[in-house]
Amino acid sequence: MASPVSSLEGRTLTLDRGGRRVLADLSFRAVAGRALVVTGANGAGKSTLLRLIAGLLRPVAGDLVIEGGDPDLTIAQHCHYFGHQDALKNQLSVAENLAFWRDFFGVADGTVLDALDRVGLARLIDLPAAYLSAGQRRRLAFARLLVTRRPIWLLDEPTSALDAASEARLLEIVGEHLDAGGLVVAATHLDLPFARIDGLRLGPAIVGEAA
Amino acid sequence: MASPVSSLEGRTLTLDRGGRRVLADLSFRAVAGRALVVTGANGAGKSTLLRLIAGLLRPVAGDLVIEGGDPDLTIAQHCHYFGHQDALKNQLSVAENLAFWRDFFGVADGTVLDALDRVGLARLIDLPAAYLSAGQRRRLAFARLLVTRRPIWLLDEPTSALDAASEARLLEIVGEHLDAGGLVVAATHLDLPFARIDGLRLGPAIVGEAA
Amino acid sequence: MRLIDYANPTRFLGLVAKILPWLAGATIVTFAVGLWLVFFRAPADYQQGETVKIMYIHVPFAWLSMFCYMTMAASALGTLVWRHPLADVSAKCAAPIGAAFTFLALATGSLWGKPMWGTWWVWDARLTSVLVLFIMYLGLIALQETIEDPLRAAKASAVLTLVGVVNIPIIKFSVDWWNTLHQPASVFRMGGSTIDASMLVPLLIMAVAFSLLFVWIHLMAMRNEIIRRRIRTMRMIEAAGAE
Amino acid sequence: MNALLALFAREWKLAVRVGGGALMGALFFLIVVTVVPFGVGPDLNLLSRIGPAILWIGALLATLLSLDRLFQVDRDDGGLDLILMGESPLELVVLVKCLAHWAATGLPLVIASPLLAIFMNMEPIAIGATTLTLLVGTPALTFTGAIGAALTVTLKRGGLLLAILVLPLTVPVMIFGVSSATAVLYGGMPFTTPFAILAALGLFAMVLGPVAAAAALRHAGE
Amino acid sequence: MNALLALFAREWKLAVRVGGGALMGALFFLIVVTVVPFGVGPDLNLLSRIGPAILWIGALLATLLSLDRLFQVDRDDGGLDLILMGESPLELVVLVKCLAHWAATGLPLVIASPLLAIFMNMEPIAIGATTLTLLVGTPALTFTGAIGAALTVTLKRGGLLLAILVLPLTVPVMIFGVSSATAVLYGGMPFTTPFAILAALGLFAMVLGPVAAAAALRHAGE
Amino acid sequence: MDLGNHAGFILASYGLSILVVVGLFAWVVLDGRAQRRRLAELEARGVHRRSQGQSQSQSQGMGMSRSAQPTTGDAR
Ligand code: HEM
Ligand SMILES: Nc1ncnc2c1ncn2[C@@H]1O[C@H](COP(=O)(O)OP(=O)(O)OP(=O)(O)O)[C@@H](O)[C@H]1O
Ligand SMILES: Nc1ncnc2c1ncn2[C@@H]1O[C@H](COP(=O)(O)OP(=O)(O)OP(=O)(O)O)[C@@H](O)[C@H]1O
Ligand SMILES: [Mg+2]
Ligand SMILES: [Mg+2]
Repeated sequence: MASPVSSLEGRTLTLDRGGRRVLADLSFRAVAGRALVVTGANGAGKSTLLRLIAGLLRPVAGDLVIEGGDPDLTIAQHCHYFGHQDALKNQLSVAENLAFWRDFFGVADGTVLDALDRVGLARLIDLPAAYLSAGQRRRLAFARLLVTRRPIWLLDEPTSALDAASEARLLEIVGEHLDAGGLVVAATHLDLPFARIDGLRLGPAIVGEAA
Repeated sequence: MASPVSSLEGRTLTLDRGGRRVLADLSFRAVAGRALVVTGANGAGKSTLLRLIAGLLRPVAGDLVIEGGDPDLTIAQHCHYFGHQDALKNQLSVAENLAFWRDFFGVADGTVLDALDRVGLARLIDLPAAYLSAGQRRRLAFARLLVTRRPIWLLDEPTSALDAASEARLLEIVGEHLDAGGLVVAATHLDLPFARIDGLRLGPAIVGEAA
Repeated sequence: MRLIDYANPTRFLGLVAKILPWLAGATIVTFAVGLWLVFFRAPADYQQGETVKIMYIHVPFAWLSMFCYMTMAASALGTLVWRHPLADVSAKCAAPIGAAFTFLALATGSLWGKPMWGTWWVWDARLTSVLVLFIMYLGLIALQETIEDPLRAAKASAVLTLVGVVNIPIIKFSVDWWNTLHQPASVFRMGGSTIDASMLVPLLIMAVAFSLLFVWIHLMAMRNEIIRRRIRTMRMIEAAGAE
Repeated sequence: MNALLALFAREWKLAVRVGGGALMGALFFLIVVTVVPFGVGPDLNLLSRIGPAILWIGALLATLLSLDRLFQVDRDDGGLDLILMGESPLELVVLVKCLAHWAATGLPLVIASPLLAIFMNMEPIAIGATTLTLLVGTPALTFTGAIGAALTVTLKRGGLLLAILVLPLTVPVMIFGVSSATAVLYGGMPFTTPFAILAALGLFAMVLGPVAAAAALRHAGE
Repeated sequence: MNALLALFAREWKLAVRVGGGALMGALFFLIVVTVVPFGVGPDLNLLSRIGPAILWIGALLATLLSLDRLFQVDRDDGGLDLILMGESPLELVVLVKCLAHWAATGLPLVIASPLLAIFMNMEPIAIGATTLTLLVGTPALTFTGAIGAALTVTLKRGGLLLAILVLPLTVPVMIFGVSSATAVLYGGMPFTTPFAILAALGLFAMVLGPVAAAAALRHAGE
Repeated sequence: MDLGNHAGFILASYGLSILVVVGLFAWVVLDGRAQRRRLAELEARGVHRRSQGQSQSQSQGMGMSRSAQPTTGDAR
């Protein structure tokens, strides 16, 4: 990571979706080397929070601040977002899919083959992505986080669809990212055995009209 | 269920996908009143097996046989398939979505309202499906299994995206189906606390040329 | 109360409730005066005879069809730049009215054209540009109706509205240019560039009357739309509460 | 039967709820007819001559534009899998989907065409003939287009060739449609001959389309 | 820069491998040109006169056919979210996507047009002029169409709506494209004036299209 | 009042204009009534916007288990 981020802070964030208030006055702080684990019931706003950090949604009030990092870049550009959708093209091979995102995200931090090896897909490198199973697709999507290092990882239910072995491997990779001074914000309803966890529990969906 | 099925048996099933052998010489037997839980690593062929039973994929060798059931119908027509996709149309209301599938699948076994009530969506009956959250969508998709009873339920990671309360409710409904003499074949990586379980573990993905 | 306070939909509704009766009265009175002038005072044109009476509605409709689009464009700016909460309500409600007025400009023009030009329709610059405007209204309505989420619909149609503004002068200009190539324009000109006061006054009064009508209908439609959105919100709340 | 009725009702609703669906086709048609004079010039004589061809091209394009995801949406949301597991033969399902689509998209086009023909300065008899050919011909376009829609669902890599084969199938329909409409204009040729062929093509497409599309869809899941 | 090159390469690969869209466009173009003579009758003179207009109308409609999934695929698979998080400005991303789309869809049309012009009995000079105007004008159509594609990105069956939104915006391009092509035929007017305006419109669309489409896409994610 | 030999066109244009304007007006009025009726229905059913009923909506509780009790009575 070129320019490490030491903390990511949300201050009284408020956000509406589809005319309803989903996050109200939410504050949190994620620090380098620790995982902030966001929990809450279905519809509590976990995914919404991650998308907010990723710059895909705009809050109606409140601020998002980072310490450290590259001042020329936005916060979103310090983040990798690993959500439910895999952004894979069925017509491209495994390697082509990954190589594109490496090039698109700029400075490469390792080869495509290494990354595929880490997630256990090295043998499938030339297969069209259409042929992958649910879990394999998810691992390929995760490999994207490895080819271009960005300091903040936003993981939305990262272990869903993964088998036990893959889950262990994913947790290991996340652990290494934390050890290297990275930040992780993860949304989940399962218990994720990360080493150093800060918790953030979102209340039941706040039901009300947008101001 | 008009014509109960007493067992579903696979005999030396072999299946290729994308030129590779995914299932080789697989045999299994699922019996009424018990859940056959299929486990295995990512890419082991769990979803493939379910889709094979559902008649969506054809084996290159082997047979699928049921005992009991309606001799005029194919095996697939005895099955409900509950996969990752929800087959909901955002433009239709909750009731319209469910009513369509009830009518399409023929003999109705209960009203739309009852089914929605079972999955806790009764109050949303007139709402467009677009307004539903991820968990609500999945429950609505599941309600489809209740409006037209078919004896065999094929569940692919049924609890994914559900929070704890919803999961418990789903397991309860599956339990009732088993009690009523139904069959369940479920693919999962999590431990599903069904009452009466038969296990089927698929080997690691067989990577190789199709014969 | 500062102007900004009207940004609050509830305040806005209160204001509308106060204004509407006055607006209704003013519209009806202006129409009465205008129509009386048109039918009992205004002279027949020496060239066109009594058909000139069509002018008193045709021209206001034509003006308003463009005015209404500019209202939408201003609202579009309000939506995209200032994110004013009422701007997209305004834009959305202006579209059907604009479409209706444009349709009437086309229809009354055609009805005037048949006796004057001997044809209902020619592919001439002005006519075609108005037809394109009509189509753009319908396209905007279709877009708004199709995107379910009102906020997203508002932003999409705001972008389209603004792009369309750029296009309007281009359409007019280029079509003029294109027209000279093939056949001489048959654009009607009043005998002389100025209109006699005996016609101009009724025309202007009718124009004012139609503008008042526009504002009246627009405000009522905005009120409906605000309530519609409240209902939508409440149904979603009901949905979430039901979990 | 009930299943197919329900399907028809649903498809109709879906088509209509996408932005007033039915109107959309007619509106699109209007725009095509508006654009042509911009290209060809405002010569009313010329316009009336190419009128039938323009209306037919507009109808083909409107059909293609709205058809191409007829099955894809169902495949993407998993509905196709469930349809395959139903008790209705897939051929009939395709037929019903096509009919609903035509009723929501094609029929409004046919209804709007006399009005647009006036814009094109066509004569009453030509207007009648064109509308009639469109009424008979647009279902054929829909059924043929359904094959293409089914193929786009299945196409992976090699299947491109098939797509090339489908669109040319619409050429005969187009040609006989336009020539029977213009036969009335020039009088060189009887109206009934090409019209009879058009009707025959329509019936043929009604069988071929669903059968071929169903065959393609069966392989879509694999 | 590298990012945009990679994007271009990927878009190109996708367009070529999926094919469906690109091919449908070219085939549709061919059908338009095949069908018009049947409507106009066998008058070769007339055909050569309206030839440029027909080619232009065909190109316009063919572009519409393939545009509707320009951004939709990326939105549906989540790729758009990642693109928004990249360091490349969204406007440039849209520009590059349009260019790749044009290279895969529009360019084949341009290349095919001289051949089709021969079908239309056009003279060499008119063929040259029409091809040149298409070469300059079709990118403008793509850029304008991109706005419609971005506006309808959230809709499942938005093809027709897209066409309705985009067609009025493409009218100026059509007018100047056709008139510079026909200027050569009649000689009444210099070729260069409308051609220069066409080129200017192309440049304008190249700015306006990406900016407006990017604005629409930014809001679509919310 | 004599409208000359083109009276038909004049009357047609005024008639059509009145028809369309009145139609537009009627639509707005009827739509307004329908919306207000639906709003009243919702309010009668006890649905509130946040500004009026925050605490109320939060006490409704979440999770499937709650709706295990038949809530269909107030479903419609
Ligand atoms: C469908 C056919 C027609 C359409 C779409 C149409 C459209 C328009 C438009 C848009 C304007 C406003 C122009 C501006 O403010 O710059 C206008 C003004 C006018 N039109 Fe028409 N028109 C049509 C037919 C006619 C006919 C047949 C006549 C009379 C023979 C006519 C007479 C006028 C007059 C006198 C004005 C006011 C001119 C001025 O402000 O200088 N129009 N029309
Ligand atoms: N695109 C959208 N438009 C409008 N509202 C939305 C949208 N997506 C989500 N919502 C609403 O926002 C709220 C929060 O959704 P979000 O996806 O953040 O929940 P979550 O905590 O991630 O739930 P889950 O555990 O199901 O993933 C929900 O009530 C949902 O209905
Ligand atoms: N559409 C397809 N075409 C070709 N091969 C496929 C296709 N889908 C899956 N496969 C291959 O079939 C094998 C089994 O896939 P399947 O989806 O059944 O796995 P799974 O056990 O469900 O895995 P997961 O736990 O990831 O869902 C995988 O190796 C995969 O690469
Ligand atoms: Mg979520
Ligand atoms: Mg699976």
